[in-house]
Amino acid sequence: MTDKAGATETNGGEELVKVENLAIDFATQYGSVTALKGVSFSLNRGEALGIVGESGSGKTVACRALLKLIAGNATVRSGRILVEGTDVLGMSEAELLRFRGETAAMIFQNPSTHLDPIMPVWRQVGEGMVLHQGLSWSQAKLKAVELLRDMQITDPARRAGAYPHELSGGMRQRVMIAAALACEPDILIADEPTTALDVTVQAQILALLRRIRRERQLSLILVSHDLGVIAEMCDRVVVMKDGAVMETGPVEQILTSPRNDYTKRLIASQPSLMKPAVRKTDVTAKPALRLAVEGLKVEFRSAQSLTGWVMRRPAHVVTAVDGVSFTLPRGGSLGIVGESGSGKSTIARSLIGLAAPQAGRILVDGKPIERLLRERPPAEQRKMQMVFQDPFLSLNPAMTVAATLAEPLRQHRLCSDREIPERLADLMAKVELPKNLLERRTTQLSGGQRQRVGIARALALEPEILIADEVTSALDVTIQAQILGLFERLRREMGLTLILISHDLAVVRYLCEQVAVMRQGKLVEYGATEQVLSHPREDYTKALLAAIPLLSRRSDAAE
Amino acid sequence: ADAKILRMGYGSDVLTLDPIKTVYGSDIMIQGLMFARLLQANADRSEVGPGLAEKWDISDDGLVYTFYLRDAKFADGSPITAEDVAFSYTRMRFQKDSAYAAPFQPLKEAKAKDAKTVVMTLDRKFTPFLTLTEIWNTGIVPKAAVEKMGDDAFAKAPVTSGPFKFVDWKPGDRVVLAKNEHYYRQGLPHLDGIEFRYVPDDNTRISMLQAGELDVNIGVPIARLAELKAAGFRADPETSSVTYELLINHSKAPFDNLKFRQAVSHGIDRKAICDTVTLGTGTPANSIFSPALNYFDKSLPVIQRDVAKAKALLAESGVSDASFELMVAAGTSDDEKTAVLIQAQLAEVGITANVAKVDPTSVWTRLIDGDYQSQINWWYNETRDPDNALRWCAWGAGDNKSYYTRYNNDEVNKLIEEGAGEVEGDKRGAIYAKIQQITVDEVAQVALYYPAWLNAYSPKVKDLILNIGLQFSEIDQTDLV
Amino acid sequence: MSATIAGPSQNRLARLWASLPTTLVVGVALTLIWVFLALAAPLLTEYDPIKVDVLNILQPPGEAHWLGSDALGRDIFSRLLHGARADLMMAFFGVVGPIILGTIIGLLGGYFGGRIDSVLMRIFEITVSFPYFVLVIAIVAVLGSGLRSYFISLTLVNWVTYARLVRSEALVLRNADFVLAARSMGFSHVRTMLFHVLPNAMIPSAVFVMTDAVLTIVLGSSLGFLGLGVQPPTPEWGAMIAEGANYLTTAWWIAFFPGLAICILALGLSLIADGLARLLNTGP
Amino acid sequence: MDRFAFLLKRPVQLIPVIIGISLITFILIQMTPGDPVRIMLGPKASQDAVDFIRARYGLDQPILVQYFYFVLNALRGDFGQSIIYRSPVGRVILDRIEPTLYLILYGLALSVAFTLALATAAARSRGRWLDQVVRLVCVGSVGIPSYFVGLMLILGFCLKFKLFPVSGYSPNFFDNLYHLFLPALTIAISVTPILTRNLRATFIQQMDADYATAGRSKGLSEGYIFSRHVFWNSLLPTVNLMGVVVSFLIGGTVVIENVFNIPGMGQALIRGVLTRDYFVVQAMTLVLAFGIVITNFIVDVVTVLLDPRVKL
Ligand SMILES: Nc1ncnc2c1ncn2[C@@H]1O[C@H](COP(=O)(O)OP(=O)(O)OP(=O)(O)O)[C@@H](O)[C@H]1O
Ligand SMILES: Nc1ncnc2c1ncn2[C@@H]1O[C@H](COP(=O)(O)OP(=O)(O)OP(=O)(O)O)[C@@H](O)[C@H]1O
Ligand SMILES: [Mg+2]
Ligand SMILES: [Mg+2]
Repeated sequence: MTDKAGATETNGGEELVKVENLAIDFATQYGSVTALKGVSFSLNRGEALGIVGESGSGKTVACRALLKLIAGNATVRSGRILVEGTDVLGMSEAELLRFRGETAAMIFQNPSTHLDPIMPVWRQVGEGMVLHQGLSWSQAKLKAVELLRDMQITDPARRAGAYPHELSGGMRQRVMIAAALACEPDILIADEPTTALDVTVQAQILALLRRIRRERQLSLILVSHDLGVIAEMCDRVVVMKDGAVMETGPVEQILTSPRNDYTKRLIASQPSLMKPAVRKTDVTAKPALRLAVEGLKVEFRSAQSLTGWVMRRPAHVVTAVDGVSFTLPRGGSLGIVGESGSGKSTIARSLIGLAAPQAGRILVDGKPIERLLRERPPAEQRKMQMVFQDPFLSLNPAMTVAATLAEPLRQHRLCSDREIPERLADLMAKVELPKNLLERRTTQLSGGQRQRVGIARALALEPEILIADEVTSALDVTIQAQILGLFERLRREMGLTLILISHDLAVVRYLCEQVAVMRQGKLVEYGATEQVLSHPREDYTKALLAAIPLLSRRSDAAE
Repeated sequence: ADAKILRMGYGSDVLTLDPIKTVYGSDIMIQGLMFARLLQANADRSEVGPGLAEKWDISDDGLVYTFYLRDAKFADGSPITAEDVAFSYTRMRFQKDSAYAAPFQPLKEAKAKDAKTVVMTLDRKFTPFLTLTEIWNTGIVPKAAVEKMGDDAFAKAPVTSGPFKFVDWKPGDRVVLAKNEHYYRQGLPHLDGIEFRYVPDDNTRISMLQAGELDVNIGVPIARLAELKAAGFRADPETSSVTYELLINHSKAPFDNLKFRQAVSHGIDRKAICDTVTLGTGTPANSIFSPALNYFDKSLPVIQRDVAKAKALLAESGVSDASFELMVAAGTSDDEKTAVLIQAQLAEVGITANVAKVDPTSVWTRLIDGDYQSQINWWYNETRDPDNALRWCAWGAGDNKSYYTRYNNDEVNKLIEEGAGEVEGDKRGAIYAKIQQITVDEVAQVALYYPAWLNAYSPKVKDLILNIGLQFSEIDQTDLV
Repeated sequence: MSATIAGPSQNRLARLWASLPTTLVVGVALTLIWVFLALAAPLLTEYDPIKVDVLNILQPPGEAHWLGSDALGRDIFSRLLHGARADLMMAFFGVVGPIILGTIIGLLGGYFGGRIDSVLMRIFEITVSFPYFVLVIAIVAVLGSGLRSYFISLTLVNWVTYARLVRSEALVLRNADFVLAARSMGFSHVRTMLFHVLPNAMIPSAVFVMTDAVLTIVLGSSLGFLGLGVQPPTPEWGAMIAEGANYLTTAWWIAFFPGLAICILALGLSLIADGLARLLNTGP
Repeated sequence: MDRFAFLLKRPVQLIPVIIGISLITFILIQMTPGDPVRIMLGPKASQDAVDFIRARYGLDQPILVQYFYFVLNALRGDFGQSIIYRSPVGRVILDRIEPTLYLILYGLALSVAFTLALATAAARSRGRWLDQVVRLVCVGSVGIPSYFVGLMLILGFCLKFKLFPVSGYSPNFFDNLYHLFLPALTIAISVTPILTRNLRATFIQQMDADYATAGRSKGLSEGYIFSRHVFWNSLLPTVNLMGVVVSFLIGGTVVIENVFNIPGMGQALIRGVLTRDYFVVQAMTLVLAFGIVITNFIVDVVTVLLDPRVKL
């Protein structure tokens, strides 16, 4: 069947993995869901194969199938997975135990949930060695520490005894890589190994993977939705959509001259490739100052217990935001970037009045506003809206989409009950969601859909200032591009003032005139986007910048 | 041979071992095992005979009783003297916290004349006195020990005078007794000891008997009597002096109305209730007190249910709201059954009885305070003499206001006093017959039926019965084989 | 989303039906059967459940009395059906009070946290460490015996379970983004609490309440000796079991059938709980 | 260690709770109609005798004065006299703590053993018949009153097969393993379904957890993943639930104590309450509360030991 096609795609090297016409269904409460519809691809020894595609296209299912890690409700309808000539899907339980870990190993998208929270990490790294190689636990511990050192974890002997929650996300990912490498597999499957991580950490992990691959002669399958990452890491790439392979070929070729429409769209949507949106309008005419923040300082006190209160014990204090000032004109846009925990979301919260600042003022149209939301008059509450960071957490799971969107309209009496359906339809159209989703519960939506509902909810109140906290991280690149377009339109047409929080400089560069770089609660760099990006002073900014241009460099070169 | 330990199980807990401080069944039974009395009743309690007192005299005016003691010893080996007897009686009669001094009101003084002679002086002629000298709270305790230990300590580890001596008491669990080597009746008791155990659950007590963990099960649910009998246990109904009744509050409407009381009395089918609840082990009641008592009037007819008559009486009574609350102590299934039957029967007469289960302590509080309309209750009498019984249930001048019914008939009160002072049997009989007639006519209480004691004994237990006074009076002759 | 959904998914009702866990369907069916039997009781049997018949006591199951008669000659089948009314009521009202009180306290404590929570938690701890019976007796003594006292005492004691469940959820939810989002749009605390925190915090309680309902019936019968539960002669399963305790070896049917009835109702409610857990936790 | 700082904090938090409990109990029980002295002396006693005794126990004083003396004496370790038993409350309680404690611990030990076995078996054979049977049994057995479980066990094991005694508590530790087996089994039968349902669900949830998948990808066998990862990760919710169950059992064992005739705390408390034996109820309440506090404390310690993330 696909043998011929597969053979032609192989350019040199011995064929190590060969997936043939793999089709997988899942049984769900609604009936069966087809996740893969006859997928074929192959991996050569020593090669790095990238798999890209939108969310839900079957990347993870395909990778897991390589290890026969198939969920209980899944059925393999057809296909074979040949690894060195043996069909993985036909392996017995005992054969699989050898195969997994020794021949092929996997690292997963989310390191926090894929590590056992209550076992010290060295055991999790070492258990494979104990089981497969017959090492004693004490030997395994030594080797685990070695491996952790190899993964560039500082002070590995001490960290080995730590529990996952005591480590940062990057360290956790390294632990997982160490565990995967413990039994020296030939094939490493990395399923979005960096999406959950900070860009700077992402760069380190990718570098680490590159090095390991070189040193250990590993064959690598790397899944990502970020073409930049793929471009940097891989020799060949498979593009997937809707459970099928759209296109396969060497990275250069796919990126520069994609044949498939979807691939073309995918590449066009990469923010790093998008030209900055036009925003020449306001350069000359000095527009009114819309929002000014002066010396904002936010502290968090740990919740005080009754006994603590009685005994007048001081509470533990964290300074999340420390003396931040910036200004924004009407229709202006500010991008806030910075590492995780640097205080980005906290700024957003204190702006809309959810966190009371200890010091500083917030001025809207030149007038200071109340610190706490409930002290502000409703009209003012409405003026400033926020889109929350995590689409899985920011929608009430007990409500339907319609209820979610209608509630603010009703509460603020923005329209009569009769007009509500019309308004809802309008909002849904704005965020490019089909109207029939209105009756669904929010739990029944995909991450991207949820995020757009969150945006629609914020827009429902027709805010003049919109704070968008990492709105695009859960989105497919294609949808991301649409949303960014929407923001830009609103800004242009309605004079919306935008604060965009992100760790993706490419996005910020596309949309924002100004950028602020945060670090440990302080603004370390602040200025016009182009200026900051072209002359970064802070190391952190440099690292962030280093993380974007991977793909553009290649594509620039190609151009 | 193995030690012969008799294991008895009962559903109530022993609360004290001091004879004068209790009126509870569990304690009363224990007292009989531990303390000897001046006189001793025979098995069916029809007569009293010599106990610690070999013989006795009564003065002609009936006011002075002289008892002559035999040679006897307490369990600690010290002799039982007249001093001890006088002490025991004085304590029982005059000590403030004596729980049952009421029947001994006529006793003025108890004195030791010499080491072996006790003289008791009454303030009036009081025929029932002799029979009273064998009830539980007249058990003879050693003066020296009580005074030395103090009441509280004595109540927990008494020095006994009866067939068994005290060994151990675990409150809420068991009392352990051993043969008293100094017991005054030579060669007795046959048993080496007794364990009196508190086993609150009826079914568990039966299971323990069946499993051989108990030899005597005191208080068998009627439903299981036949089964035990079939399995070879001795489980025959034993004569009791209990009267089951509907207590009514004469000071509260509608029971302050004679016709209404009569309507209730005629609306109730005593035989049906008796048969259903006791499954044939009891007899329907015709009198206010039990046939086990002397001078019980057999000739009084059991009031037959007559709905028409009851309805007529109800109409005559003029009671407009013919309904009342019928209180039942929660957790007593026989009482509950009785209440439901009464409710059903009275419903046909047009009287509504609202059954209310109430927790037992609240029941007593409400009875004593007179804060009730009616209640299912029962009582027993310690002796066969009816004086004591009447003072309990129909004497309006007494402390307990005719068993808290507030029934108070001057004529009855007078007759009770008269009966107590009368020596001659026939004359007493006439007085008591009259009282029974009046109380039935006036419906002092609605007596329902006379149940039996229902106990089960392992076939190994020889010669043991529970007498009407809640005493195992033959315990010293009982044996295990 | 890429996945295609197969099967007869056109009709929304059919889809809803298909999405319901089987356990939920079976559980609701079992429970509804009891509701039906309770309502239709007078049509299904000609015996009056409180009519005593002293000539026919302790009859074994047979022609005349399908499930036998009790110690007062009452028909067990009839009492069983009529008893369902009292028991369903007990199951229902026995959990309504606790769930309302517990939810309010748990919600306030969890949502506001801080000092309010500290004070409520001390009340919680006191109640948790408090022997049930002391409270029950006190309430019975003040309010008198019967169902009302039972419900009140259950409320005063059992609220803790719900408070515990709701609070631990609310503690997390109050910082959930969707709650902050609601607040950021200027909704009041009350609205946020009722419409955003509460529906989500109720999920574990909704599951537990089914088990609790069964325990309520069982408890009612075992506290009968305090005068709790329905008053005689009203038929009620727990009381029937207690009445039958002494007849287990001689007239087993008195206690057995009501026992079976409780088990079946318990099964129904537990299955509902099971199904609810699936429906609410995983979501489709 | 920081994570164990709560060990010191708990006693402080305990003070208001203990005061609250004792005050409420005191007022509640004393306000409840019914007079322990009446009960002690019985229905035939005269009012004189009752008044005399009331004065002797100080019951004629105002409640708060009584409470004040109670606290004063309690601080000196004297919890007063049982009115009904006429003995020091301390002794009444001491006699009864041991059987109840033994019974609860024994019952829990059995429950834990059954729960682990059943939940493991069910989870490991998820969806198959064994799992279904376990689930059904657990669901169906919630409604069976423990009185009947006990009675049936007695009828079967004691009377028919004569394997165990009906009743009895002996002061010998090892004897009691035999004597208290059936009552402990009764507890286990009522507790196990609840725990098993919970543990099975957690097991199954955890078997699908990402870290378990990660374990599979490392070539670990199902058995190893279960015993080393899933098992330990699943214990916490069940341990917490067990804390609740124990709180319920403490003082709630009266039915079982009655059926198997064990002289324990449950019986004594009910009796105390029914007879309004003020000081017994008061002291017993405190002892039980203390037991519950200790239970919660143990649950806290176990939680902290089991889960390194937890900070209390
Ligand atoms: N256990 C399962 N049961 C039912 N459907 C499943 C299951 N696992 C995956 N799917 C479905 O299979 C499809 C492919 O999922 P997969 O996880 O492979 O996507 P992906 O390409 O990895 O997406 P992402 O980029 O979001 O990780 C999706 O529609 C998903 O909903
Ligand atoms: N409610 C709170 N109580 C205590 N500390 C808090 C609270 N909210 C935030 N913090 C702390 O304040 C700091 C800044 O947090 P913030 O959420 O603003 O970071 P961020 O820049 O948005 O990070 P991320 O990119 O991960 O979203 C962090 O150290 C965080 O732990
Ligand atoms: Mg994926
Ligand atoms: Mg943030």
